[in-house]
Amino acid sequence: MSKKCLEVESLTKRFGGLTALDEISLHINEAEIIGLIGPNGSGKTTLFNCVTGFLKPDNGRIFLREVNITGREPHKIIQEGVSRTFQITRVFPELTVMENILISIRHKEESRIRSIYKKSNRDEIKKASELLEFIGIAELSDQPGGELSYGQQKLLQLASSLMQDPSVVLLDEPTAGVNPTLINKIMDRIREANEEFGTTFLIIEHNMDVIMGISHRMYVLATGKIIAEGNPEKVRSDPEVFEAYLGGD
Amino acid sequence: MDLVYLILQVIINGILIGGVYALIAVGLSLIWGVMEIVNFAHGDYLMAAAFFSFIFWSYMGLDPLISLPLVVVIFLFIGFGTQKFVMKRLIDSPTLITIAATFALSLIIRYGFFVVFKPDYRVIRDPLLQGSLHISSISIPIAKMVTLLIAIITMILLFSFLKYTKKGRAIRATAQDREVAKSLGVNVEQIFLITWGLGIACVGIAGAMLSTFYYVFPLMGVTFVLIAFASVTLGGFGSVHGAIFGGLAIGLIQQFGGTFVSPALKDVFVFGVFILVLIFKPKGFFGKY
Amino acid sequence: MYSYYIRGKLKKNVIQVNDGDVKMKKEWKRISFFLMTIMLASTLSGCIGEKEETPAPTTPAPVEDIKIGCIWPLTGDLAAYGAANKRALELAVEIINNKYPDLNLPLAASEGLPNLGGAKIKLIWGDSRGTPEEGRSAAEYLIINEEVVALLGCYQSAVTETASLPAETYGVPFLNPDSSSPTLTERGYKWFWRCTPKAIDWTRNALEFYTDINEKFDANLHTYGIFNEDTLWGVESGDWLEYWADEFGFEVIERVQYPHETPDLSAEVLRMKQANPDLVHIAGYISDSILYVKTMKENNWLPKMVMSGEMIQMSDFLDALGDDGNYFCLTILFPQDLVTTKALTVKLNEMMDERYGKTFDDPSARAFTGLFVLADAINRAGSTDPAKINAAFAETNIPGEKMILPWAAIQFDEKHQLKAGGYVIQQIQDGEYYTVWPWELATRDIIWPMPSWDER
Amino acid sequence: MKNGMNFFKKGKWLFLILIALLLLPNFLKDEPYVLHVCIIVFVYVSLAQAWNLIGGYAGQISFVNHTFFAIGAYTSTMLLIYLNLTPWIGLFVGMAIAGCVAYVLGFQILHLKGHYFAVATIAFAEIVKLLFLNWRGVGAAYGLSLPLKMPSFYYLMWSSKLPYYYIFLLVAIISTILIYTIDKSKAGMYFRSIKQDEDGAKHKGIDTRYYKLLAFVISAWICALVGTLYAQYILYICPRSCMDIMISTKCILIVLFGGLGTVAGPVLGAVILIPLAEYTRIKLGGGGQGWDYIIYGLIILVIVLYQPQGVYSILRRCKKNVQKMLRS
Repeated sequence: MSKKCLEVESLTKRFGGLTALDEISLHINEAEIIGLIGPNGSGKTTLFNCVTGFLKPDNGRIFLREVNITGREPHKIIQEGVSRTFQITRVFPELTVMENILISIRHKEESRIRSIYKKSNRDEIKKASELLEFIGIAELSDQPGGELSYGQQKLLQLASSLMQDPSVVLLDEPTAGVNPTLINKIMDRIREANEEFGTTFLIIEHNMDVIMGISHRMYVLATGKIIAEGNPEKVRSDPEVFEAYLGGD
Repeated sequence: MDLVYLILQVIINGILIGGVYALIAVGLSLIWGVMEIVNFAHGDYLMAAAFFSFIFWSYMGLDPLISLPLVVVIFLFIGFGTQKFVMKRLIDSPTLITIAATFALSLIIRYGFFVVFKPDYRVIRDPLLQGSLHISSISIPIAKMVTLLIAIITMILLFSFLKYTKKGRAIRATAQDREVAKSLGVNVEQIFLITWGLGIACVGIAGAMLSTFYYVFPLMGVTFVLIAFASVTLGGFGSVHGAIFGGLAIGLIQQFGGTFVSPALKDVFVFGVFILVLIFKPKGFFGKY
Repeated sequence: MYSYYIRGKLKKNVIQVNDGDVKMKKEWKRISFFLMTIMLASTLSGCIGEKEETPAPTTPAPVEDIKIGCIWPLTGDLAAYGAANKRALELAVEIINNKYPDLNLPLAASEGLPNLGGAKIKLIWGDSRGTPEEGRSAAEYLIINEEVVALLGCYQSAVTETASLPAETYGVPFLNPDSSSPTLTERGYKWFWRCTPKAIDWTRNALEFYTDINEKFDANLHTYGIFNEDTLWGVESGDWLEYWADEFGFEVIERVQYPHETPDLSAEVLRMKQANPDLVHIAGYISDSILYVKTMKENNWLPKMVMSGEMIQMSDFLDALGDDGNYFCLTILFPQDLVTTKALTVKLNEMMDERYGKTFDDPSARAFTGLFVLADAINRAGSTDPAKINAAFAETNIPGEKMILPWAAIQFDEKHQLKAGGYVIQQIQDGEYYTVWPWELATRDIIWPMPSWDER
Repeated sequence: MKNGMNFFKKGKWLFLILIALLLLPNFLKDEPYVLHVCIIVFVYVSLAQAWNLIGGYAGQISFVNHTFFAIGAYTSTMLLIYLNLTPWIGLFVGMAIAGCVAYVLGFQILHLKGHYFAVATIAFAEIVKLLFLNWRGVGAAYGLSLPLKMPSFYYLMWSSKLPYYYIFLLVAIISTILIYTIDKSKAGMYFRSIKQDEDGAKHKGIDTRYYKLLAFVISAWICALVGTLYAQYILYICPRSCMDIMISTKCILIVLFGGLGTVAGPVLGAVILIPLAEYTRIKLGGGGQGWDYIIYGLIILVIVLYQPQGVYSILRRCKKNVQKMLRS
């Protein structure tokens, strides 16, 4: 359990004069669910963008299973096994649900040219259908992604992020804008995925009850710094966290 | 003529023609910036404006300079009409659809004039603005100079409108983020209407001024529209000073390249610089408002 | 494939039925509207087509009409030429098909073509749009679908080049009255005839003119500048001018090639002003010529003489420029003033003016002549058999007095090129075109050198 | 090409159409003009498919396809004139050069978004055209006339139109099958995802730059191939005719008319629009002067305003509705 899956070492990112991330260091062990909380503008999404390569950090290093992935191109990092979802859902509206998932397979460099005549193979389709079953929208698999409801799109995002057997899944507010029953469903799925497949999660979440309930450990980010770390109970009782939230908003 | 005079003359030529390009570009830039529509029919609106000036001149004896306000008002309403009857339906359409729509408009306008006025070359003779100022061996054509002046006035007006009026600020807000503007209670539909009106009115001014020193011909828009695209992108779409900068830069590049290197390749320099700017500074030199 | 896999599980239809109905209604509305528009558009096109196609009502033809295909740029940026030619040719058809005994033109006195039982000429129009491939496809259409007897066209050398290809393939005579590229008759085509001088001729005439000026005025002209546009015609003219300037001992100190229909010519003019040659030749179409004159005036610069091609004889040139157009020279085949001595041309000009409010200019006079040459050949062949027409072409001999153009005669050489036919040089004086060279034909003395802008 | 075969399995009517197309020339022997129109239709089917790949699937609005077309035409023609090399080889050289140009150009400008990419391609196409107009080595404005060597299979020249008909038909079929294959393949899926949300596609681990380049280069290949054959057919090329931006524009309009990002779209569009353009030109071009363009513009405007998915979607919906009616 103590093997590190993702490790971030003194990561710094500045936008002009603003320091969005200030010497952030954190680590995630295999098969852990980590909650990342913090007031708005504390740099959570920036951290995700840095990890996935969409932003180039000014300083610091990122290791994925002890491989340095700092500064690689996004698609390479994602091919290495980091997958993420978005705060506002981002499914491909004109691709079918099935295609939305199939597209998230782990892409291999050497077979790119062959992709112009190869179709998704049986294994991939089987796995995708299983995932659709898993999140419970299998009957919608031929629908265009754009026709799903918001909550279904959230589920679809989750499913497609699991498609490529990721080393770590970064979820950006998986429950934002979703009704309570569906929130429970999503959380169940995350827990299940973690228990059954041993998937590692890093979750940004504003809903405290939800995130406290699911995380093994938590990090609290405020104005680009980690101000607290530990299990939910510890974080909950941390006065600094309380202050950050009150002072932040 | 020694070299200093020559260079001065080239700079003056560049600035003068650049002023024309800027005036053409600013309307394009406005529409492009606010609605994210590249108006491929822009050159044809220009042509239509020049024709209107010509019609006022030949049937009513009004000089283009005098009929300018009339043309501007007419084109303001033509702009409204374009938005109301065509573009309104395409607000959230993909880029390609809007390109095709404006291209279709371009065909209809261009060949509409072609059918009505026949492909003859027309020139407004003896306009108020003619002749040149001669300062030692440098000559400054008056028509182009006044055009530059009017271009500057137009842009100052437009700039102040965008900067200091409520509607102007709403336009800028819409240009920056349509959704946010909507949520702030901006009537986006109305903003689009105003934008099209203003954009087309600007090109109306350009067309009217162009008719004082250029020939009027149904296919003349094609000649200018590519240059206008280049000006807008060079300056950065959606900014008034960007259009001025782009127009002037392109005028100067064209004149320097044409005079000192090769006239046949003058547009190669323009487009070459333009592509380089796109590659290295894709947002142009000035961003949105 | 995966859709098969999933289909087994697909049981629920997800679209709600009520919703679907509304949607469908909307769709049908849309579709029917769309179809209606298309139908409307096609009916519209049908109507216009019919209206335009109805020939002038004449007495029913006793024998079948002789169809002649005409290919000119009727749309596109050279459409002005196409329109002018169309007017001239319609007049020519009118003259051939009806009795005009007072006109001394071939076939004018009789109704139709007498050797073919009075058959009428009918023109079928093809639009080249000014592009080579459209020209070719128009030619093909005319040959195959309209079964034209012969083809006329196409003004631009590049278009003539491709449009004459199908004529050659299918064995249909092709008469070109107005392209000057020398290569056209060098191809050795069997069915291609050209009744106009080549670029090589008028460029030489221009230089001969300057040599004569040097003698007459002791002008000591030496330096030469060429503006030419970057089309086939422009570049070829520029090349020949350069060639002949060399031959005649002039020095080309600046040659400016510019993009056709460019928005601005200041750089070009400035460059020429910088070189400041004695003489400047403009090889450009009318739009650019207008812009040149305006830009030269803006820059307050003129050489001793500016010469242009026949382009500036189009009425648009003076309409556009007014007095600023004065003193420019042009090489021309169809000098109007020279032919005022010709009752025929005066009469034709009147007819033209009456019908269309425009008079003949160079291209339209050439197209006009072309149709008569063609009709004459068909008439002498006495049949519509292309081989016979081709043979008749070789024996064409139309005397000068039976022509609108001031040539000695129309005869073809072994390369199917017009034998005689030179250019004269005109100068614009007081808004009129006057022939000034060759000296013996001059209707007015040349004003030399052209007065600078300040002196006007 | 197993997937390619599915194309034929899909419906027997495709077979019928194919057979009809193969037999058609027998009835049209004496109608070369109709054959010519057919050939132009095939040319535009291929070119529109090429554009469909980069524009309809990958979503990059390219106005530079006619430049690749011209590169193909010029390369093979230059090789034929100066080295007397058969166009069968020139064809591949042209494709290679066009591919390289597309690669270099795409590498530089494919990161541009939407309009910017479109405008950049226009600028590049204009630069190439102007350079060719002034480059004496390739005939400048004179253009290039192909030396007549007909009839000869080796030189790809015939005096009859029939062989051209079959060649262009073949090219049209090949390009359509290629697009069909890509449509059903993984790459097709990636292309479409890039078109819909490029950053999103990147987040799925798709190397968007690579796939956009791939689409661009394949598109350039098809254009160059058609360009070579077109030069052999028309026998004269010059920058003003084969580097005319209208070629690309027509492709765009055809694809848009038929249906963006569908295999059938470009075929439908070309089959309807090209003969319509020819018809209006012949019916109106001579007398109407410009009316044909106006009608063309109106049709496009109506399509764009009321049916932006193109004609194909209408047909598909009609089919669905008919099926529904039959079932009930």
